[in-house]
Amino acid sequence: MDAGPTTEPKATSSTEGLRPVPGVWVGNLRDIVERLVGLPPIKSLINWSRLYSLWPVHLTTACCSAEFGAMMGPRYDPERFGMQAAVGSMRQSDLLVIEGTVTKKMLKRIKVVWEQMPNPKYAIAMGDCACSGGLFHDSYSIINEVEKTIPIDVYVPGCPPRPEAVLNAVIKLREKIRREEVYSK
Amino acid sequence: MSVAEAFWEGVKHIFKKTFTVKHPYQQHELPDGYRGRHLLYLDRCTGCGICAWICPEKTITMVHVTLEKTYPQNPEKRFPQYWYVRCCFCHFCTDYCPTAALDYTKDYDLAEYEKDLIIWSPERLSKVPEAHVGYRTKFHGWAGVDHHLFREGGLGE
Amino acid sequence: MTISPSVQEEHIATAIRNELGNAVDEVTSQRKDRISVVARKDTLREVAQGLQRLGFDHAVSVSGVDLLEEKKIEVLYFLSSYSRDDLKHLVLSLRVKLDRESPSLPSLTPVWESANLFERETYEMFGVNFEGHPNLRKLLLQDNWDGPPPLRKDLKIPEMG
Amino acid sequence: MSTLDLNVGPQHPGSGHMRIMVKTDGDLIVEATPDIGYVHRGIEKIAESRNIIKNIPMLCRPNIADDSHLNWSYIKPIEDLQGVEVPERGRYIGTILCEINRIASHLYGMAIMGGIFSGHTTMYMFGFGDRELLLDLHEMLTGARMTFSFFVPGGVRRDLPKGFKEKLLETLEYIERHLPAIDRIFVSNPVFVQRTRGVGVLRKEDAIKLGVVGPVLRGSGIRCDVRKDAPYGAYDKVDFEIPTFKEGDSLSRWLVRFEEIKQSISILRQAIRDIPGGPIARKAPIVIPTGEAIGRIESSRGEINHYVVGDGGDKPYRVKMTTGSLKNLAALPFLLKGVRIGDLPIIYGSLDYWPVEADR
Repeated sequence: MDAGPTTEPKATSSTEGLRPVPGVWVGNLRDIVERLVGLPPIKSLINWSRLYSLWPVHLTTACCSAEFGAMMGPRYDPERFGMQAAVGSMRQSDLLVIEGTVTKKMLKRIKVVWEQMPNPKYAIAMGDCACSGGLFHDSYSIINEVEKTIPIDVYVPGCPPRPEAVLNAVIKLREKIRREEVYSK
Repeated sequence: MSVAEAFWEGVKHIFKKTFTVKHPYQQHELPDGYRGRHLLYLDRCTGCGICAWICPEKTITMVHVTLEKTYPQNPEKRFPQYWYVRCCFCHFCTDYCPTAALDYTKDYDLAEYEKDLIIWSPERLSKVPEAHVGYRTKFHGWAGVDHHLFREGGLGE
Repeated sequence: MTISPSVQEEHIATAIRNELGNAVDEVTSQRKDRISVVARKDTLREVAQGLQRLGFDHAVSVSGVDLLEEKKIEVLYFLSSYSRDDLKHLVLSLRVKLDRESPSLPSLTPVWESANLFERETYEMFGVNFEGHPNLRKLLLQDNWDGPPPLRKDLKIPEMG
Repeated sequence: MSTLDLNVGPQHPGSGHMRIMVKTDGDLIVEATPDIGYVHRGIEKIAESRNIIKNIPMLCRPNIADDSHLNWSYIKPIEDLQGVEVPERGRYIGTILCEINRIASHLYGMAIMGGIFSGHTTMYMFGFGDRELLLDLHEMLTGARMTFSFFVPGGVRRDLPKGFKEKLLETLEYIERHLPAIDRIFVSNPVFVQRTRGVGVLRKEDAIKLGVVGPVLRGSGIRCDVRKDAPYGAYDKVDFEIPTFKEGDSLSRWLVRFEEIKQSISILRQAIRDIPGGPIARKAPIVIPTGEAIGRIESSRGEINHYVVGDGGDKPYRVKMTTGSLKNLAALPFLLKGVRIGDLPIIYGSLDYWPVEADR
């Protein structure tokens, strides 16, 4: 049930817990761990390992999945970046690529998938429709702003975007991960 | 027996030339006339707004820019501004432009962290990318007279 | 290009008239490969069975048109044939006009199984009730849709030039 | 007898975003009910609010792997209503684009079925790798990989670029050379054949009754193809055959696609040889006259019809599109009845179902 360390309430004063008390370890173990992994070498090691394990969920919401499939294909081969071919289980994945239009009927399911993914998790909005509604922006059955439900890290415009454009978005996301704090998510 | 044949066929492919383009370091070569982002020639645009009219998704808004330079053909300095998260790259705007002020480029890398950064102002659109050939001018003629969408479309009459 | 109907279409139109007699109002052919049959609501099932006897064995599509000015909804069945080589090039439209307030007509799914999904779609998009349809449920819309049937002209979406 | 309800989708390891509600008794499927509409975008409604040119990109989006066929099928009834005749060269270029697209789409379908639904990753790589070369041809001709918006009322948007003929022939030669490799790895591979032969049999009578189209229809032994029955474009000038198979199982549906690729290569060779000179487009007004027309196009997933009603303005009064996937969906519950749950992915994949096309 626990989706990650951040969902638990933090100790009120984290610095107090770390104050050295002779002979006894007093304080919240979580705070100590948080402090320890925040140190630069460990932090960069963890971020580096996250960089090379961006596994996307296989959630196709619309037609951009064709180009996502082409990106997974032989010419572009994102496994060079540690991006494995899309996996069926969201419990094992870190990356949600919203591939196209999000309809009102699909939104509930996307939310379920997103909540089932363990932290840290990232989302890329692929294609015009996922970013802003695109060609169908005045339709009665689609969601124009998916970022109200799912926090989006990178927006990739295009209808559909070229596989290279998606790869560039992944590279942009990797830059973001490299810079971020371990427990920021 | 045919299992072995199939297996052998797979093994043969190990020794073939790699098909993968190592993307950030190598680029797949795009043909002329690839429909990437638009290029705006500020010295040709008259600000007529046909591009904004033909756009299927309200990507284009006509904005007044505050540039120091003056443009004789466009005294009001009214130029198109693109919001690329809406653009479907159909390039009807380019084909319908009566003065060939818009052109195709091979630039497709438009991803950003924030949605608002994907708004392309006329100044940003007018930057000529590397290895640009001027496809519209080259193949469809100067001032659009050569292009059937404008010449023979219902718009001219 | 309006290509005038050939002798063959006239021939088939005559065959339909002979087969169905008074059950159809009108059999015309305005364009090459297209035949239009206008039927009434009460004789629709009879007309459909007659057309099936003539060889039209599947429904290509079922569509509705909201005729706002006439206050009618027109339901069209597009029919064609797989089993008869001389009918393969044809698309026959069987059309019936219904009252716009409470449109209903006998379902033709018992005649053509292939009309099943299209009738469900027309039901949810135009609110047309198909009497005797085995499974008249929503097909495409979200579960909690509460507006008017979407393809009727009552539902307004922003106009664009 | 107790049954177990299973939910397959909308998020599932295969491809596509539709839900199949499956009732199983042990390993056997008692009943399967497809639940579609997860990508219903209401484009028929939006089409009524935009003019005919603006509708072009939107009405192609339901199937981006098959873009040119959807595009042509929407333009054809409008041209019929306007009374515009497309020049010969325009029709040839349209035919060339459609056939390249058909090969690409069939390779996509085969890659998805072989690669994802039956777990042979090699087929995924073969299909997508070869398809990239065809997408390069698309790029060269139209400027886009998949979404061309290439047909406009009156003709096509661009002429054949310089060097296109040579590149096309070169690519076709490569594809033709590579097809035997696909044949050796899959078609005659007993591992694949045993998973597909005799699975999901759709007999001829049932195919007619359910009104399926495209490769599914021809896999059941019915010789029916709009390209032959009601020729459009330049299809009446080229010589080709319609491959059919009598068995009606998943393998024969796969083989129809395989054989159609060979036919498309032959069509392309003839079309590029015979293409005449002249203009590529004619003058066409931007209004749609009063009247109605229905167009028929054979796409790679079956027959597509656009029914267009005009009222004299620049916007269509009504556009109804009927696509191959929705028609083939009717066969899915029928085929799934009584089979084992392990065969579900194979049968689903063999229909080459494209959910967006069915939901529109």
